[in-house]
Amino acid sequence: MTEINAALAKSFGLNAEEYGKVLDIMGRTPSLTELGIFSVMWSEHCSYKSSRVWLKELPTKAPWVIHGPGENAGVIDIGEGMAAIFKMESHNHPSFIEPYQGAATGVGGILRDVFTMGARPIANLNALRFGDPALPVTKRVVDGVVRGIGGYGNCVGVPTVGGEVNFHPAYNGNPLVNAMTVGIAAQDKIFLSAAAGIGNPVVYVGSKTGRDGIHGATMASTEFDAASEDKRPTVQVGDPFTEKLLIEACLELMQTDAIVAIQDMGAAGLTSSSVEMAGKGGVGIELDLDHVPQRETGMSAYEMMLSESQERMLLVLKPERSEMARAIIEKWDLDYAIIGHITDTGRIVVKHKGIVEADIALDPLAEAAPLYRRPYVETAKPAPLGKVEHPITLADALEKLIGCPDLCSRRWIFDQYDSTVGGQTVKRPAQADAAIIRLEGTKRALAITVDCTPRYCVADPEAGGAQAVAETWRNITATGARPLAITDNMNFGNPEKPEIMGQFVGAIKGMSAACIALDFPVVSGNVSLYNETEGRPILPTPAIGAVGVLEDAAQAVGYGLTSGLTLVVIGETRGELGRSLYLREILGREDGAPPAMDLAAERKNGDFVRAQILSGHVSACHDIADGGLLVAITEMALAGGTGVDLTLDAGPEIWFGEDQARYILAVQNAPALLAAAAAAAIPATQIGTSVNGNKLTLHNAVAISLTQLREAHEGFFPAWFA
Amino acid sequence: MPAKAGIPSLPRPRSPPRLPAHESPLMKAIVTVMLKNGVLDPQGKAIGQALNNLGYAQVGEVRAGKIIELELTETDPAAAKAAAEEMAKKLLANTVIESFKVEIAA
Amino acid sequence: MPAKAGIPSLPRPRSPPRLPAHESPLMKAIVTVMLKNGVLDPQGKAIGQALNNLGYAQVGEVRAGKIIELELTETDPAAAKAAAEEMAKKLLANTVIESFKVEIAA
Amino acid sequence: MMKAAILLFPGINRERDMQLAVRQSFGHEPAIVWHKETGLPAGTDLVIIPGGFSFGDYLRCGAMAAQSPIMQAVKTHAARGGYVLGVCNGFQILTEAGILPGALLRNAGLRFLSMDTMLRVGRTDTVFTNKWAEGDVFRAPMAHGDGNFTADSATLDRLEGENLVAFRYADGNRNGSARDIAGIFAPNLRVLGLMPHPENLVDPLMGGTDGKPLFDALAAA
Ligand SMILES: Nc1ncnc2c1ncn2[C@@H]1O[C@H](COP(=O)(O)OP(=O)(O)O)[C@@H](O)[C@H]1O
Ligand SMILES: [Mg+2]
Repeated sequence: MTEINAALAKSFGLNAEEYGKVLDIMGRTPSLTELGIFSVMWSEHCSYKSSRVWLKELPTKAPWVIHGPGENAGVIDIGEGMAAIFKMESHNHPSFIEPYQGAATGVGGILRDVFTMGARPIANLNALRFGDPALPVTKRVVDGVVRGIGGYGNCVGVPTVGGEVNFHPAYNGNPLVNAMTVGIAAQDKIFLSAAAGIGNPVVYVGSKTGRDGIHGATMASTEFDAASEDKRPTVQVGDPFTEKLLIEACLELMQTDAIVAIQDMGAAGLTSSSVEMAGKGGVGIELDLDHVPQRETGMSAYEMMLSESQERMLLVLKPERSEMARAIIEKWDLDYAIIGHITDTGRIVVKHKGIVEADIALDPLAEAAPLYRRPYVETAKPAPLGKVEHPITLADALEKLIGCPDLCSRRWIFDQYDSTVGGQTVKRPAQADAAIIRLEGTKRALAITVDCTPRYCVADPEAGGAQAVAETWRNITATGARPLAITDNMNFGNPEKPEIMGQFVGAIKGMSAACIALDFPVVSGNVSLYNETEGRPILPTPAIGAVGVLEDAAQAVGYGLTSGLTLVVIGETRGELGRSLYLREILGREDGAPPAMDLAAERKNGDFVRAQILSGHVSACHDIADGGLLVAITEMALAGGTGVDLTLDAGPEIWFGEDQARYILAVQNAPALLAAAAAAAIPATQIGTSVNGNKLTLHNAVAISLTQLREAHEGFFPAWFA
Repeated sequence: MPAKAGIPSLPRPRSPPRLPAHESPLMKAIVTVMLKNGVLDPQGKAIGQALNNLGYAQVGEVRAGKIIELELTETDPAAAKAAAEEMAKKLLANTVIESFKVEIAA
Repeated sequence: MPAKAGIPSLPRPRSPPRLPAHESPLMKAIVTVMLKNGVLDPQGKAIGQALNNLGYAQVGEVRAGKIIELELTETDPAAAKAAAEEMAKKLLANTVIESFKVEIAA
Repeated sequence: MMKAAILLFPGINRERDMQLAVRQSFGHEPAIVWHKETGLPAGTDLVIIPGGFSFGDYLRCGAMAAQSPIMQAVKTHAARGGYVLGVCNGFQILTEAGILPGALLRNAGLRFLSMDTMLRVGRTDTVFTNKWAEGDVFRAPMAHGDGNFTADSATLDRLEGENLVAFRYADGNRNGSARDIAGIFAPNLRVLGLMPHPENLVDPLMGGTDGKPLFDALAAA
């Protein structure tokens, strides 16, 4: 029999002070199961103990927000009585241990967060960060993660329509896999997790429980080291077929009036789902684990409560509807079991084989959860970049940049993801700045994107946090859609280090400022801390996922050029090279200050661009981001297969600087656009035209063949995996 | 938990019900399914190439197949084998492209 | 299926080159890879259910795995086995979730 | 006007896409038939088996679905000369059920392929292809991991000799299919199986209407 003491608590991730609190609450030594429940509920992953005080600073309200953070996913009004339900979540640690299954189960988990609220998932996206491509392990991880995302998403039949990929040595031992799901529901059919109704049955639906992932939530809350190898039995295997059945079964059941409350079993499985459902409803819950469908023999209460077996849901049903519910669930070949009931005790009571294995008051379990205002030091503002020498020609720099790992085509990746299933995909990957997904049965569409620029965040977390939010807003705007709200995935190192906490705080401040300036609230999110390997942290990575709406999908514009258009840059180009990809890839430097954020200009320029698109004056539009102006133009030319003649006479600072709040518009009638911009006091510069042909011609008559640029752009991944 | 009135205490058996354990001696059938000779095996080929690339020069042809272990409540090995062979023909192998082999382990 | 003209029946040797056939006695290593006990096996589960649905009530648990047959130019069975085990560890099995077994057939 | 029924096996995921294409061309809703049914709705002219991952495709693509109760009814329907369209997983199910010859193996590159491909139309005197002209090339999205069509050479020779190849890949054979075959007919020309997804290009907002002639032709039959 394991002895329950502070040392065991420590191995479960509870420090001495936290264990002291457990003893206070219990008034006795907890049982093993009780200690397990405390440890997972108070883990960083479930309690947000280091981040909670700061997350509160994020703006979460707007007239169109129906449910902000706190539910399984955020819910916003997208018109015509419909709601978009979305969230992003990380599966970083599991994806390093077992890239395929880690990424696959990450997709499965985020899908459940969304359909548990009554939404049919209509789109998946993913934000990926990998280590140095020169390392063999990076290739193995990229391959596994991409296959895992595809393997799961393709099978469940939710189109994977977008994402982003960065490479940096800071992610060598700690790749980031952030997955986002967007779903659609009727506003009057949204399901929440607060349990109610004393005596109502608590119902288990889905796959059987095995010993998968025990202490996964705790593991996601600690740093990585060589010993993590031994924690391997926690690896979970995804079963997308069962997930598909679960989606269909739940959505079918949600057409009835049987469900009182529903919650997916995510991290810390049965523990967090039952504790949260009862806690939110202000009731008690009693479970009899004898009835839990089990895949393995001899499972203990502790194991069942902590198992992270996938593809499971917990429901509270109206008792008179439970037989009808059983029929629906079993029609889909899923396990259905009544495993307990709702009580009025305010306690969670867990019984197994006639023995009470846990009996904990829910209020203190939630309220006494540790909350840390950890010490932090602000990141020192970086010195601006001085003058730099330019060793190679514009043409050579462009060719090199357009083919570098961070800028090259992601076709090899998205060609492995089914992006058309569902029949509603209007803009697929690499056609527009955001994916466009039509809402079945209406003219409307959603615009969806994910973004973050960690190389800015590490230099200036505040500017970087603001930039990540602004870039998603800009990407949505560039399609013509109205940006509505965001979800975030805060990926950082060890929060117990003041400089890491400083990065976190800075990013939150920047994000908040951008959210306020752009009327772009946060409606859901996720925090992943302790992303360090042997003490080396990742780049601070506040990944942002955003959703916008178009009233008429036909108004969406992409960035592919056709010939005969005039190219106009909206926004001010100052030529800032600090922390740019040009600086890193061409000059081998990663220094200077990231581009300054002017949120008022961001808002003004974006609103102007959107209005131009919606009035039908814009044939193509692209935001200017990674790589700067010339890279953006090249992407437009390659996407449309059309040549470009540039008239703007400028040097590398202007062509490759990454100044923010800018767009390239391709229009028929440039004078009208320039006049409208002048009237609105918006900087607008005519820089060239699109032409028939296969060349990109610079102002100095140097012509670069698009074939050559295409080979550079498309070459990296296929060559890497050849 | 004292079984609450109205709450069925056990999940119902699923289709089709199996014999209780003590009446059902177990036998294991191991079904091996391989692509027929002559059918191109892209997976085997890829594995072979990967092994060669890793420096295993001694690796020649590689074939990849599936193995399916069935627990059978049967007492007679011959009956178990016949049943497993039927299952293989019907479902486990596609005899257009695959061949199979059944072994019985007690 | 008769081999189609034009499809080579053997993968072409890749770097590094192998010995000509007459100097390289062949040995076969059979690597069986199964999911570790306790690891969810969605494939096995689905196959078991399908067999039950087809009326094979005698089928209990089903586990699905992979089998990889390697042709090795080795003379010594022990060396062949050691080599195949190394390959399994390195590439053929994902030892995070799978276990493997190597058999040598002459 | 044809009466269409779309079969639904657990794990199928392109039934809504197919519904959309049928609805648009036929002007009415197709029936949806659960795989455990033993009969088709009375008066069904056309059975459609859509794409997806029936039963997860965990054993072989389409293998378990081919054993579902409804497939007996489909076999009878096909034997009586009824129309059947199987796309992607639907094609795999038809081969596994023995309604069409051959088999679909893992893509030669062992990766899932999701991209547009060009298809060349074979004969046009069929209820499926009469809106095209022979040799027409049209665009169709594909999305599959197992589209590598294979059969013994006698079968392939027969398919070609009897002019039963419905579509071939016209812009490169990415999945390794024998003789670039993307789709085939049964000898009576009333059963069609193909890997790519014409149903995903039937509306300009999907990026084009290249796949619409298939559904328009069926609607006019
Ligand atoms: N991991 C991924 N999964 C799916 N699509 C991706 C992924 N990474 C990038 N993409 C897609 O590839 C295209 C190019 O990516 P990126 O260069 O990051 O776009 P941008 O800079 O315009 O946001 C986009 O359409 C994006 O959604
Ligand atoms: Mg981006």
